[in-house]
Amino acid sequence: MTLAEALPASGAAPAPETVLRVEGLCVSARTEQGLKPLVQDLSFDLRKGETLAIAGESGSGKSITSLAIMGLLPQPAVRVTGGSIRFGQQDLTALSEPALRQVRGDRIAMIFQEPMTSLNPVMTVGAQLSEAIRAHAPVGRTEARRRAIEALRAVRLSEPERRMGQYPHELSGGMRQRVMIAMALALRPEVLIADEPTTALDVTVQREVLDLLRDLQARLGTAIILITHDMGVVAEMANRVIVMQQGRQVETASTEDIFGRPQAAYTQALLAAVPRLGRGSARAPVTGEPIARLSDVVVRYPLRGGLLGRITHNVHAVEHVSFDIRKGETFALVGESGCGKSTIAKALVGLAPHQGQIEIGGQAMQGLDPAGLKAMRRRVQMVFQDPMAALNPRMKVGELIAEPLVIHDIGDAASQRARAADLMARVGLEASHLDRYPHEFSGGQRQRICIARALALQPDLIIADESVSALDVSVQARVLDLLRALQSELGMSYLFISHDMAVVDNISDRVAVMFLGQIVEMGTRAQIFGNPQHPYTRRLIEAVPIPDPRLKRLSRPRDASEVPSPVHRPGHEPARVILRDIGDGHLVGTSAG
Amino acid sequence: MTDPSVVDVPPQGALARLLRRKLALFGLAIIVLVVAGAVFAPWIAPFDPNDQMFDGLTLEGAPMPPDGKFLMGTDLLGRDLLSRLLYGAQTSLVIGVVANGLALVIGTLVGITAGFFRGWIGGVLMRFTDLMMAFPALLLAICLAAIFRPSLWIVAMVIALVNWVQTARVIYTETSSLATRDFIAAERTLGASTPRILFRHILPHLLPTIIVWGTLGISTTVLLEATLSFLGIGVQPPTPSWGNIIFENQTYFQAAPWLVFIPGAAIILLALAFNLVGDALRDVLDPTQRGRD
Amino acid sequence: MAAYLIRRLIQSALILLGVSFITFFLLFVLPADPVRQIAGRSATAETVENIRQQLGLDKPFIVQYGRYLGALLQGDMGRSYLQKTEVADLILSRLPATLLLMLGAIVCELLLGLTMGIVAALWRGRALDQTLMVTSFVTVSAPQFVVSLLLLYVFAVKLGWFPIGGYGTFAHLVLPAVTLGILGSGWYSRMMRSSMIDVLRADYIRTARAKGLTRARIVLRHALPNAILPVIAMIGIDIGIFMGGIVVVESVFGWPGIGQLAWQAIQRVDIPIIMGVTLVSAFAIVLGNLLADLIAPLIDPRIRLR
Amino acid sequence: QDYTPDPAAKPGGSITVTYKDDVATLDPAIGYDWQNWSMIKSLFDGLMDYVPGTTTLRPGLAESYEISEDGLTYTFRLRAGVKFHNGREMTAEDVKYSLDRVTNPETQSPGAGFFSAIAGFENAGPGGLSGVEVVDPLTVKITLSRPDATFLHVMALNFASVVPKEAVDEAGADFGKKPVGTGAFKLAEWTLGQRLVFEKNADYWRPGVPFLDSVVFEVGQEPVVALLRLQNGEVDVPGDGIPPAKFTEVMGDPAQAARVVVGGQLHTGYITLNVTIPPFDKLEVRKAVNMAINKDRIVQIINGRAVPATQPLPPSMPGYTEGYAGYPYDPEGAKALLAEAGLADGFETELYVMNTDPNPRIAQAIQQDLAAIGIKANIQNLAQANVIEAGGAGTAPMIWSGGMAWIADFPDPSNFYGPILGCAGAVDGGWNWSKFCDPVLDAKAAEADSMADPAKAEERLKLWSDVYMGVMEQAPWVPVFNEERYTIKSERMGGEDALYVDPVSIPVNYDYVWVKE
Ligand SMILES: Nc1ncnc2c1ncn2[C@@H]1O[C@H](COP(=O)(O)OP(=O)(O)OP(=O)(O)O)[C@@H](O)[C@H]1O
Ligand SMILES: Nc1ncnc2c1ncn2[C@@H]1O[C@H](COP(=O)(O)OP(=O)(O)OP(=O)(O)O)[C@@H](O)[C@H]1O
Ligand SMILES: [Mg+2]
Ligand SMILES: [Mg+2]
Repeated sequence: MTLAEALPASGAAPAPETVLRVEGLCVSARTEQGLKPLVQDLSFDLRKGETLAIAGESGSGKSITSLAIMGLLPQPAVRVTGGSIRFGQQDLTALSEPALRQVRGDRIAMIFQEPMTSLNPVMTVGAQLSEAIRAHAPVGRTEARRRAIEALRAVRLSEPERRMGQYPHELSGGMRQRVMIAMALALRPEVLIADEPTTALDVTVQREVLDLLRDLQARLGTAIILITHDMGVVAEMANRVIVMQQGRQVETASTEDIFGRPQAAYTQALLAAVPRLGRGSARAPVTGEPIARLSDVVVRYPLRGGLLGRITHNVHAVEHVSFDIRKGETFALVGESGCGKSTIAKALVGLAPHQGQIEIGGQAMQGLDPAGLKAMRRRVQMVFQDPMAALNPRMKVGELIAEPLVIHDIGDAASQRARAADLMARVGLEASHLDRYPHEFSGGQRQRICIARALALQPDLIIADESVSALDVSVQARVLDLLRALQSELGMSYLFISHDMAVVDNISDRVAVMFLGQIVEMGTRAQIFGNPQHPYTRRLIEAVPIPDPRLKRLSRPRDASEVPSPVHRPGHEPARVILRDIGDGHLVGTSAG
Repeated sequence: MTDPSVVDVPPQGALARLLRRKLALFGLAIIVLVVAGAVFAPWIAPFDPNDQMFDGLTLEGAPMPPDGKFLMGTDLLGRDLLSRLLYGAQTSLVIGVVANGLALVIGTLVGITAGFFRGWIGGVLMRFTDLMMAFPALLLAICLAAIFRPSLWIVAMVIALVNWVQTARVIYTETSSLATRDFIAAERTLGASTPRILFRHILPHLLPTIIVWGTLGISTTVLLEATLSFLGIGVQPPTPSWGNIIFENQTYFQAAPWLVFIPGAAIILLALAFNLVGDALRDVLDPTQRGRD
Repeated sequence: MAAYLIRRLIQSALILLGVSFITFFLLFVLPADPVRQIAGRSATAETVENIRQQLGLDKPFIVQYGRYLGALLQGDMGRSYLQKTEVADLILSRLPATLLLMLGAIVCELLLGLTMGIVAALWRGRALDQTLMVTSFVTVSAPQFVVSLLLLYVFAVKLGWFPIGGYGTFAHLVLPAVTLGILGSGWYSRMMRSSMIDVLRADYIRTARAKGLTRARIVLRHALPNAILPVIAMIGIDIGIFMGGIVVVESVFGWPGIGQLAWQAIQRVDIPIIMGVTLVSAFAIVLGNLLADLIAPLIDPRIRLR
Repeated sequence: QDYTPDPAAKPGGSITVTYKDDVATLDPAIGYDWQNWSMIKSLFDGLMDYVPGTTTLRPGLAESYEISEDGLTYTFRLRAGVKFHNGREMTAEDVKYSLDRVTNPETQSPGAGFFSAIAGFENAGPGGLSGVEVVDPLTVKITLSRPDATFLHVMALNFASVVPKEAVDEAGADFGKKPVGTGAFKLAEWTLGQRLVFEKNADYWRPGVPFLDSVVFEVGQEPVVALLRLQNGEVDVPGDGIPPAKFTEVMGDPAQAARVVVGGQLHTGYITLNVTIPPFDKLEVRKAVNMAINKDRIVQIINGRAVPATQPLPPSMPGYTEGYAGYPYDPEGAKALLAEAGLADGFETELYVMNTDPNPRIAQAIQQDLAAIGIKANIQNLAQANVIEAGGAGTAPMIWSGGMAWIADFPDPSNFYGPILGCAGAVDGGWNWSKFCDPVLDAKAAEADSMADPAKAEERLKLWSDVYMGVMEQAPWVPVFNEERYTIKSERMGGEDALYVDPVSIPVNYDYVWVKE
């Protein structure tokens, strides 16, 4: 066990004051089969002003640990079954609910994984902030409001006064996460737990949030527990790291040691799986037939209003996009949230009304009758971002995989089931699990199920819309490997949509960078990553955290500006980006005057 | 590579899991009891339900309270209440289960279609639903029943035709949110036909709502039937139904409480039983609930 | 917003037009002749015909409907066949009572139903929850007449806390409103319970707990507004159910509302009154739905009026 | 005086009367239900009137009258100094105006037909009745086109009430809401759907009456609740009577039973057998049905609040045939009759009934009795309007009359014949639901009605008795029972019992009752 060696090492450091001490923590869940341990024998110290990262694959118990500290475990199903959590003089595990309430928010604050849903949708930002302040400090409304605005200013949110009156849905993901941070830090807690604070965010936004956290920590001296599976983030932020696997701590060391001299085999595997920029294996350029061709595709969503329901605005989701995907190629589409990537994917499978021309295998999609559309759908399949959401939770996995066969009336029930079993095996799952339901699988497994389903019809093109973004590194690596293997075996093409530049660098043949519905740069992987021309492309690449603690990056001036909006009045169009070939098919956009 | 978080639940039939729940079992028992009572009424009922017995009334013409001979007392015409309840179960089951079920089916169909097709079909269906909602149901029932000749099945149909509206509204709202879920989009990209999406994928998710409205609807439809028969369009006397036994005797709740509270309890119990079974069924049929609870 | 309102109002007007047409048609085909009742028992055939002509009931359906509509647009709802009074007067004199009762009933319904639903959700699966569930069934299944009389008997006759029926003061309102509230609370409590259970699982509730808020604040300030959204849509539906259900409560409590008027009119096929009451109640329902749709975005800013 | 009011009676006080249904109208030309009948009686007066608590005629606004030898001319001498509630003195012009008005088709009076004997009735219209003449301001002469023995009763009907033209013109169609008459009370307040208040007419022409300062009518009250309020001392007379559900309770409590007044009323509950619908076209069948009904049992079901009936006329009606036992209850005999008619196996038919308690119960009892002789009668339990429709159209084979039953408009045997048993009512839409039409009986009835000479009263009653016996022979009806009135009053109500079961003023005669204090 690595624990024995790890503990003295951290203990030996000239310890400033320890604010939180976890000793032998065990958390278990009650199930039909009896108690199931979720976290076992976890011990660590948290010192003033330091950042402790907890890393590990999905389901390893990271969130449960943080919830245990906050006293927010989903009682009575899950509870602490052993150990102690010492915070100052108190043992948090023994505190009553009212006593815990005094601690929560005031002395230990938490930021949750999902900024989109962690704020109450029906309360203004201001109300939620002031409320947190007034819950612990005996101040009046105006004073609370003043402090709230101050907190918003501290997290560098533009126009804090106006934000106070806005509702969460009026803010972007990054802004919401800043509100969460402001809320957590408004009362200057001693400990801040950040559970995957940036996983759901764009790289550029992630960068801003991380910088912000670091600045605030430097200013306030808060101790941070940072939970993440992104080793890049760990490298950049943490002083010390705990690596967890299956509810146990497998290694604890300083960040330098973990990255430089990983001891446990698991840690080594984890680090190996981390996608890194510039590490992608070079592949011969693919020169096959185009399997899909988009020419001048435009997708606009009308926003209606007024008495007669006339169109008052258009969302210019995709503007004049042209590219083609060749047979056997992996074509990547990158860009920030909302830039229109998914919309392109939807247009390709006929889910979004579009103008311009989309051809699949030489056949235009527009004007197809339902039968033709159905036939075309056999050739293009899509793997969605969130595998849990994309699988009907009430169907067995076997049925889900056989679904396309049933729909297209291929084979009888027995052969469909056999094919499903075959596909399960192909994506590396046990055929015996055909009768399970989606929720009985892990995220990575679910994504494999989606892939198996997409493979069932042997399509020419698979669209992977953020298919690996939600997965943790090790699983992500496995899924990417699987995709690569299937491609070389079956010769299919991928449209790979992602905002993670490192992943794209690892898998793609060609890359298109999108911004506000338009392609601003397009070229081979080498061209884009080796010689990025467009400033937006550069910004994307620079924002990627590098999983190497030695490469601490300098804080850059941050811009808190908002992303320009794709919404325009009818008749107004965004300035069109003209793509110029700067050699070897490397297209770079310049805005037309 | 098995994920540790995968809980191994021994696969079991839905029925077996249903039977493990005590409350569901209790509900099931009541339903079975009522159905058996209705079906075997001719054999179990101690008296002819329509026999206005001479000794069923006091000399002043008051009904007899429960005693050794009339286990649940007699009604205002000197008929045995127990026998009437047993026979009345036939009517009330038809109304509560068939009519209410039919209303549920219509409401679900309308709601699901309107919620799924946002275009003019949805618009027209929902405007029609709004119209029906604004329309006094009782009046519609009266007119429909006056146009047709009242019979149990006509009444059941009439009740179905006026009662689907609320269900349609609720199902509509839920369907429209379900329709935007990813797995529905996924299903479309697979080329699934619309009926397949509607019935294979969306419908199962509506089950909890359908169960809630369905079970709450049992007692309201049984009582509605009584109102209708009072207006001359329900089942005609002397055919008993639980609703009209209450309705006929409701002013006597002090003078002859058994005539009101016994059938009232029967209706509540039946609705409750269906609810218990429905709730359990919902949990059992919802695979995401497996291993939790 | 204004455009939305105008569009909705036009829609509502069309719905009312539809309701009036269908009602008129149904009454037209209904096998009961109002003229015979007006004419009385000793009337001769000529008298009957004479009255029929005077009332225009001998005209084809579409002419009759057109006339009715034309008069209606000028604010004339006609004169009751049997009560010989302007329908508008009859309705106007009774409408305030019904609206008051409706308001009181909905307040009671919401107070009772929502409280029961919230409590059941918070104590989910415990005995309290189960008791409340059974209670909700009892209230949904209870015959109105019996509940009304029972409450009247206990609280007005025996205990003397409230007047035995009548109209005028707040004390008169309490019992009928509470009765309707109890009868309608079952639906709300069930809706609220399931909605609340969903909301309590939401991430933002966890956030609220992490802030160290008290349980009461979490439930009332954070969970309730979110959970109440589906319930608000229900209020629109409820007004419809309510309009159908006031007859009994009004007559037991001697409440001079339009329910009684409607009931008598239906029994006697007094067509102008039936038409008038139908239109008024349809109007109330349409308005209720509109209000529900207007309130929802006040609570949930994400809902845009389109 | 023809009537001496209770010597103990004291003026003053107010009583509260409750009703379930709204008061329809107080226009005497239109009001025709038992609820507004007595109210109109207190607001208006006609030329004739009844001695309180009895069916004996007495002069009303007419001080005296003369009948010509041939019985065709009635000359009424009006009381002088009678004032309408608006203060104007009543004159002969008003009498003529009122009669013209009620017979004018535009008025849509349901009672117009009662005046058909007046000359010029056929041409009645805006021009008025030619048979009514104003002789001088206090004398009216009415000429009949045929002798009518019931004419004085007709003049006592509400329909013949005297109304002031100017008030009618002013109120227009709303006269029923703003009544102005000469009656003992005047309308002080009418809150639609809630209450009406009658206030004492201080200028009433009958000295000494009314006693009460005011009468408050509260409407929209469930009978059960009204009784609870009575028990609580808030109500003096529940207008809808004692609800069946409370009857045993009330009668079982001596204190309450003591306040119940029982009396007969001019009412018969009967089943009509449609003689045009087979097999009721067969006399044997109709007789069989008559013999099949167990009337005692039905009376028991309504808690004994009636007496079994033997013939169309109620016992308190002049012309009632004493000693006639009617058809006996004899199921065996009934079966035999059915067999005779070739229907040994019985048949299936329908029984229409109005849907308010206790009528559906009575119908079920009838149904059971019919089943005993092999007749399967399906019950059609409908709203009043629908039953009346089916009855008028002649599509209903059997109708139980309860709830819509005949309560006599005036205490004369003729009142039970014309529209409900005569040929005139047997047309489509008529109220003769049996569609029974016997020209011979009709002729006899006409003859009886023309015997206007008071001296021939006995003979006339005999003739009527014969007519009804003739009806019974043909058995188009099954007379089932004659309902009795049970009026419960509060402790403080005074006045002799007859006032509480007044045959023409239901539930009480407001003009003569008083309150103890
Ligand atoms: N309410 C619960 N009841 C039972 N088991 C639970 C519950 N919540 C979580 N678990 C289990 O606890 C384990 C640890 O979960 P946890 O959320 O801590 O993982 P994690 O490390 O945060 O993963 P991720 O990176 O996906 O967030 C998982 O196996 C999960 O299935
Ligand atoms: N149905 C729709 N109606 C109106 N606007 C829409 C609709 N769908 C998408 N949009 C808008 O179109 C734009 C592009 O959306 P899209 O989903 O393609 O972005 P994306 O690049 O996939 O973002 P993400 O990385 O967040 O998935 C966004 O501004 C979005 O709000
Ligand atoms: Mg987690
Ligand atoms: Mg997307």
